[in-house]
Amino acid sequence: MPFIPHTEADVAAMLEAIGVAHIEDLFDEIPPELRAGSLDGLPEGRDELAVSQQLRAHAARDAQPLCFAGGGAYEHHIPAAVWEITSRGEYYSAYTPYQAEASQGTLQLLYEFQTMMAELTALEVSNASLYDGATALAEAVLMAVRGNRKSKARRILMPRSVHPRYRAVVETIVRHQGITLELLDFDASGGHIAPPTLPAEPGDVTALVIPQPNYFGALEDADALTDWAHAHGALVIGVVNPTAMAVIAPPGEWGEQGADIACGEGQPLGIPLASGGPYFGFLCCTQKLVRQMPGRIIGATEDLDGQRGYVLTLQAREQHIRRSKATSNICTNQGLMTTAATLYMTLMGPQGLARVAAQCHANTRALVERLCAIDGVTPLFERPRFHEAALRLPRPALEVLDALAERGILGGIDLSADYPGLGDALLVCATETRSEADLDAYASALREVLSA
Amino acid sequence: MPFIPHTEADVAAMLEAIGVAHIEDLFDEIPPELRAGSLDGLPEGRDELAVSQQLRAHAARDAQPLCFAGGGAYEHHIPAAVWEITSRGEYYSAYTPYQAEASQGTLQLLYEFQTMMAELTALEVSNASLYDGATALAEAVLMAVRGNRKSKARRILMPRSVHPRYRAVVETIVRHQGITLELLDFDASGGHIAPPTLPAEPGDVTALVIPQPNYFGALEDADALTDWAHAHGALVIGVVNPTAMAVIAPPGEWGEQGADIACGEGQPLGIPLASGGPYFGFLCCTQKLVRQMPGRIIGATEDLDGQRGYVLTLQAREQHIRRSKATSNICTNQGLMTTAATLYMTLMGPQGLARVAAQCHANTRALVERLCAIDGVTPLFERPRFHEAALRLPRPALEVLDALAERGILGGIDLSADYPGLGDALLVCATETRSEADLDAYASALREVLSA
Amino acid sequence: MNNEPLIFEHSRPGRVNRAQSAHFAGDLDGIPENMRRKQPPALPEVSELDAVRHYTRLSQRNFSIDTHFYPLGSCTMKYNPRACNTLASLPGFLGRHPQQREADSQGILACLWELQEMLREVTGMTAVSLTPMAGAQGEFAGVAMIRAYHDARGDHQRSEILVPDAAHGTNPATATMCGYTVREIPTDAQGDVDVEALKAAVGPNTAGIMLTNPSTLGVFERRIHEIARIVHEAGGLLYYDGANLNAILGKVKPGDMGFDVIHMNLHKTFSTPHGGGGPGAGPVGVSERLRPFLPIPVVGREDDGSYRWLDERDLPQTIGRLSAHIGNTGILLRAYIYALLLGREGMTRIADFATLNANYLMVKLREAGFDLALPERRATHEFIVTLKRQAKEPGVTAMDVAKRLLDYGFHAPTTYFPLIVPECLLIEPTETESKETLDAFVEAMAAIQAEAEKDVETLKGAPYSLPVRRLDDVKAARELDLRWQAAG
Amino acid sequence: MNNEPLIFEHSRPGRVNRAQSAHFAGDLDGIPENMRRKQPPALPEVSELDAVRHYTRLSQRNFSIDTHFYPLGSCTMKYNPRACNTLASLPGFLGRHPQQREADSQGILACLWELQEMLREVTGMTAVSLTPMAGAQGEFAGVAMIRAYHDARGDHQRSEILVPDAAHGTNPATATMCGYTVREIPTDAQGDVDVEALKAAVGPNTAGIMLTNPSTLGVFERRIHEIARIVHEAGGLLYYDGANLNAILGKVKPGDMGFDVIHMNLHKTFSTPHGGGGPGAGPVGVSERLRPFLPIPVVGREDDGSYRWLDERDLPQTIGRLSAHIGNTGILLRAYIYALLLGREGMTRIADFATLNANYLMVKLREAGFDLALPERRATHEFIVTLKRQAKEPGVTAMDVAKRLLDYGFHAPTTYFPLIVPECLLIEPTETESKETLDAFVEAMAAIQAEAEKDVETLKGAPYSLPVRRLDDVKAARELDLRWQAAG
Ligand SMILES: Cc1ncc(COP(=O)(O)O)c(C=O)c1O
Ligand SMILES: Cc1ncc(COP(=O)(O)O)c(C=O)c1O
Repeated sequence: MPFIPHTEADVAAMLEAIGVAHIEDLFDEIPPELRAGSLDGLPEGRDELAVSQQLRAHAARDAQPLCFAGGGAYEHHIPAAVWEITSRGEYYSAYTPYQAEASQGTLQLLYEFQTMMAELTALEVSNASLYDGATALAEAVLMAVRGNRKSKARRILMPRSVHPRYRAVVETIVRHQGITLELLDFDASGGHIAPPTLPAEPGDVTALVIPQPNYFGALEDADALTDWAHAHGALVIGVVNPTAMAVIAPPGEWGEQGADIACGEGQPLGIPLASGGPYFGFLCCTQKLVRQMPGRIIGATEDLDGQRGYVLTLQAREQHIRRSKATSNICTNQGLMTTAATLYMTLMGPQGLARVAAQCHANTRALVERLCAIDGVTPLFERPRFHEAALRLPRPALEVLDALAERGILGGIDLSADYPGLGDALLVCATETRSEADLDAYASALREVLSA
Repeated sequence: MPFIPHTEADVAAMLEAIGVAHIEDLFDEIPPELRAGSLDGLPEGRDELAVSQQLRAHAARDAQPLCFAGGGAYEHHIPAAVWEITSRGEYYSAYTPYQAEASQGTLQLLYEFQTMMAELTALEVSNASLYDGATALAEAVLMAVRGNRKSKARRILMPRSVHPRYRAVVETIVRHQGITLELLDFDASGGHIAPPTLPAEPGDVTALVIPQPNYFGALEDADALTDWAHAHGALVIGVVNPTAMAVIAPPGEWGEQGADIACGEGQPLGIPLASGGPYFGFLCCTQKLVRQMPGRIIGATEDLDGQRGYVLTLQAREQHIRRSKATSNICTNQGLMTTAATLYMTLMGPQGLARVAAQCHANTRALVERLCAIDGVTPLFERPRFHEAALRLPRPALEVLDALAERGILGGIDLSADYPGLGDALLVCATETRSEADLDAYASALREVLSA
Repeated sequence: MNNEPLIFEHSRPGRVNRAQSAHFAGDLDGIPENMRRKQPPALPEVSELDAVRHYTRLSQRNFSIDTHFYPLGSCTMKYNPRACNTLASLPGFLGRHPQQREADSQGILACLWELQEMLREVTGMTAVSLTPMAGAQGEFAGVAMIRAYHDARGDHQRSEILVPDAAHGTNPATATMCGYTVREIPTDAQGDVDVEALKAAVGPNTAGIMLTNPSTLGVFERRIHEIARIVHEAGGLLYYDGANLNAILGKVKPGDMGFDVIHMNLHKTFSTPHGGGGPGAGPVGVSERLRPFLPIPVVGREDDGSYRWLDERDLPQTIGRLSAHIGNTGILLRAYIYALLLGREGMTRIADFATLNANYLMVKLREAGFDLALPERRATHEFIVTLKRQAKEPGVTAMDVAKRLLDYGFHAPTTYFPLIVPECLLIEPTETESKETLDAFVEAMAAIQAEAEKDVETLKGAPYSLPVRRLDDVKAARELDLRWQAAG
Repeated sequence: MNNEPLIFEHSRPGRVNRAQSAHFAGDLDGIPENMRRKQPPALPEVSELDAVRHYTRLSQRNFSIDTHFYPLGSCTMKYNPRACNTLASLPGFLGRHPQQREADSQGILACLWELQEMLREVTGMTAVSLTPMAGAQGEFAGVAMIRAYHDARGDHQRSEILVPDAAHGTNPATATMCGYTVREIPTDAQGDVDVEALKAAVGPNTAGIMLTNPSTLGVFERRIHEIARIVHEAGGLLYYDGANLNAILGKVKPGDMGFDVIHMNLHKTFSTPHGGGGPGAGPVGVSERLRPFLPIPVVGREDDGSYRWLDERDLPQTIGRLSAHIGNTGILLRAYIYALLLGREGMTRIADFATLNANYLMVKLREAGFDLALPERRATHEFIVTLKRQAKEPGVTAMDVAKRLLDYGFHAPTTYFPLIVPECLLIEPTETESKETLDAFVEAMAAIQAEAEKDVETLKGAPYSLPVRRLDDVKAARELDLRWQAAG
């Protein structure tokens, strides 16, 4: 029996010990009329050989185009050591570290992870992960609502330059708690939130969300926005790309006081694209807000002998203790992904991560240059950017993407679905994994497509 | 610096402690005229990202045909757990277990491996691996020469039905020690050594080699051959396929007394084809011959507290102790491969391995049936076989193999190079990994090729 | 010699792991100075060897299924087949960008669609969405669908969700997140929902009830039909917390019990790894009436056999998106592979042997002198031992026993959950453990009991054989130390 | 609780791991009864969980580079980059049958050809064959080529190979396998070959000499040119044991020292893993005059840039084949990847930092009160501490120190090799270890020395903190127990 060790002798001995004749008898408390007939809809079980062949066929079926798409999921080089260590059974097959003494590996690693994320965002504390970047933003919004005691409005300013899917997820998650998400439009020429257009008297604002870089790759005036928000009693939530944090000013250093909360998608930190998940969300904040944090937090402490050790702490925030009054319902998080991210950040170090960031930036710039040398292709926004760019095309983006796909190229993301007002627009990205030759290949394919 | 942790401060402090100014000074005992100019012939170092891309390109360059070749290297299903465990750093990056107390993992595993190999061959003891099947046979021959005290002739009977490459390797390795390898021809209709054709008065024979199955997949009359050899004072060396051992009579049970030595290629036991290596050779023998064994042997013993533990034992046979009088010069063996093999055998168990063997047998039979339904294709030998078969073709095998390769099929191994006398002959094999559809694909490709 | 320093303590300024950062030529042209970072983040500066050695050593400081029996009740710590990891990690799956065209994604979509179908079959529900990323997010999706259902009918007064007092904490927390108030329903002495109390509680305010069956007490809720009737008659819907599905696979289908919506924990029942905390996956299944509200995306199959994502255009009443992409796809793949390996017979066998193991272990522990929380009941896949008696005399708590078990080489069962049983150990052996392992666990428990009778202090001081002795939780929460900081 | 039973003790008759053996339908038709096996082999019958748990737990009972500093002299235990494993395991490499056509093997052949070229460059030899599967097999190939060379010239009287007394055991053992008698050459007080003794030994019987340089004493053989001249003038050839190549990469090329043939240990210098004993790879390089005798196959490149195997048709004087296929291809790939990662600068840096680390550690240990075997010499990549003094008083052997080091979390250096230095520890830190690790090792050595002075028995009883205490080698050899057998 696959994965079941019982021999016939075992079963007989166990049934005898229990005092029943058949395994079926153990289900005698289930009302008979409820008993399921069968699972005929399922296939027959197959051995590992057969399943391997089937999965290999499935995996081989899909094209593997040269990737120039970003939009929150980036193809970065992942050092081999990351997953060779992360998939070790002791990490892979452990549960949440409830028994701290038997889980010092995971706990110390998470404490190190928290330190690294706090460093990246320049905030004081980090939790041990949330599901993904989008839900991290939702939790950040909820946290801001709880944390901004002065605001009564439950009103969040949400720029349209925030990832559209993130906005959709936030909407799904916070809508039942009487929270208003008020959209802020972006500047038509810069693609960013232009501080001068912000209302002088915004009223009671609970928090302002600042994406950095924003969905279009444009850099926001984070300092000015932060100061504006704080001046009006609003908390500041930064949604940031962790790779960017190696070179771009981090939320903790925005404006006079720094942002209050930072969150984002951890995928760039050593997590494969993997068709969209699992990734992980990160969430950092000021010390002041720590009791509003959702999710696991690891703290250092001492054992009976005074030796240093690590435990889950501030559990009184969490659902298993506080139940209906918890900061969130999250229980299982994305632990293994943070393991990989911790290894990734360790292997890159501050220099390595900065080089990745700089190379992504340079590659995307070089790509934009090449593409915009083609007739009818222009940058959509004039604005400093990091690592991603929105382009205007002379033809509908979907059509162009289809034609590029025929040529083995994933040319980016069509912006027209989420931003119909932008016309034929495409979001492109070239990470450090794209070579000069790759950029040339894209440019010549696009030229071909547009001149067809 | 890749893989070098030294900071500038470290280097300065270390040089100061040593009392030299530059690292170069540490090489001052090397005569200056010997100092190498440079390594200009080497490429510049590249980072892991660049090297990964280069290797992926290399790996993708070669065809991955549907494999019907055997000839000592077989495509078997390898349970995923085998290499997920084997590549754990504690196995992967350890050295030979010289410090037993710090190597109980490897040592206990090897003790288990020895037990399993002894079980498979039905002999009393096993060593902890040799380089591959071919060198294992060479060592078996040397061992027989040392072990057969009654024989003075240093004369080995070597059937031509033994893998031709194995014979070549044995020749390379034993030729300097005054050993004669005397070829025994095979029966033209059976492809096996026909016992009646053996000389009644063979003279002083040191050992007889018996392949089971032989290179053509034919099964030898191992019982009769063994008894004949023993009757004439010769030792018996079995060269066997370990998968076959699950269902075919093992060397230890051949004839009245059983073979004295068994050796072979361990690759079928969980080792990927990997272009030819690393595989591992195994070598088992009777208790009587254990002191003639080459290579590492693990033994159980006790520690200071009387607890069971494992050590390298009988080291007095080995080069590091006995030097020019050692049983062999082997030092580094194929440890990691035996780790994989131990996991493989454990995961398969006796039933699993027997099923693999039976399925290989059935698949090859089904393949032969399909192929021999094609005009001009016939079995070369009429003889019970296991798992591999020699076929006669109506056209030169190389030509046919080329045409099959165009169709994505590795159709087997051309026998004409090693056995010109056999005419247009092909060695085919279908393991348990080949499906009915695969067999059909081969048959229809061959039909197409031969009718072209 | 037991101590493993923090990775930051291995760090030295200027130590660069060049293989990972050597040859880039990029600069930051175009990014204004004031937007740049001034001080680099203090990530560790170590060599690759430092990193590998440190995290390899840390890993060895964990208990895990791969190294220890791990009978953590409610968590279903069964063997995670390695093939699921290897196959889900095929380059064709790992390298795929989530925005790759549907036309170029038919392989992965086929896998996900088949998984959806299989989950429909085992749960007896009408439709499934795979997108929730864990049990709690599945719960959120479920309760949000209940809300959307009532709202769509203009039934806006329903403000309460009923939750048994034995429920997992995520249940009430979820109800709150969905804007409901939570009303607790007590449990009767037999471990069933107190039906009289339930009757008293339901009414026009009842949006629904969240039930786990088998319950977190490790027993099957026998009056489930009656409960369903009561709630349905009051206009409420039934939510099924599928965390304990392992116990009843192929035996009862939640759909047949009258549930309207259910989540599954694939990281329990479908043996995807827990990864030291996650990721998991919490697909939801619904009955016909909740189908319009399913979270998107859902995989659809066209008549020509091709697959595509269904989104708000297909499901205009959807509760919306729960993640930026499709959720924890890699986990879904692992569950799919697991389901293929087990198939129809294998699924039923899970329940058979999980139940056999739990009942055997329960009987053996009772024989060894331990008190059961519900001695009259069959165990399902798990059961509860209570140390109420021992806590009085000789003064040994569930925590003490848990910590001492670690010294014996066993992970502790779940402690102090469910909250309504004092000094409890919730024990779930799972179907992948052998009789010998269960017997060894009973022996350890008996030995600990004997130790307790001889000298309570031995237990109070446990564990002794791990990298640390018992850790001070109170100090951790009082003197918050949540990150490393360079001295000085 | 420290004990991990044998896998056979986990076994139960009839326990079948069905995921690995479920659905085959094969039978043994056509195989006569008398050729079949009667009793199945007693392989373990366990579940997949049993297997994974057992071998995961066993792995934790190993020291390894990934977990511990492992300064095993002569073995070059440096970091094994994980990328080498990952990339050498790409499906395109792992799935390839060795008999696949050359036309369909250009990717792998390109890698191997480039590796051949790189090895030529670093060694300064004329041609390289990759086929030997370890150092010792490389030695065999080398000495066999020496023999083939003399034979080809009709020079049949040369029956002796000279070997310094400090040489590794594989050297004399190899000479014997090639049919030579071994004549030992003593070492002088400075650790160099005793040149006078060498002069006395060479003659018309001399087939060649096998030298390691840097020698196994951890010093550079300074009079190598003179030695080469002496041996060459006598008509002998020079064999270079490349085990210590790590020390001189990019600094001296064996070809420039006058060697005719050399082997390399890729599992040392090129950082392929040792795998708990192997596999390794021992490519050989030769000067022009030995090129015709190279073992086959060798990778050749055609004018059109395509690659093919050279065999006996190309090299009719070859010493022949050493393996059924091309040798340990997967190891060669790892070495190739490593060489690409390091490149030209990286190769030279290896020697720089291996030498820096060794000299630093040597100085620090001397400061800590340890005696060096060759206090007047520079260390190369390794050096020798002798405990001769301590063995007399207080009676502490190299073995005692080695075992006690394990308790301090360090693998022991090589002990009792080379045989000519009493109570020796041969210490090779390698370039991938940091100063902090070396400092910690010195501290541990100093602490052990202090322990020895206080109470020798502490050391005699070591180790204390490992799964077993000190093991009885004598008992193992006397009461041979080489395999498990079912009781009864
Ligand atoms: C009964 C029960 N319900 C819900 C959950 C929450 O599931 P998750 O941790 O996947 O969010 C759990 C998890 O432990 C559980 O045991
Ligand atoms: C100096 C020296 N020569 C030769 C060898 C033999 O190499 P291998 O173990 O690869 O056969 C070794 C291995 O330890 C060695 O150190």
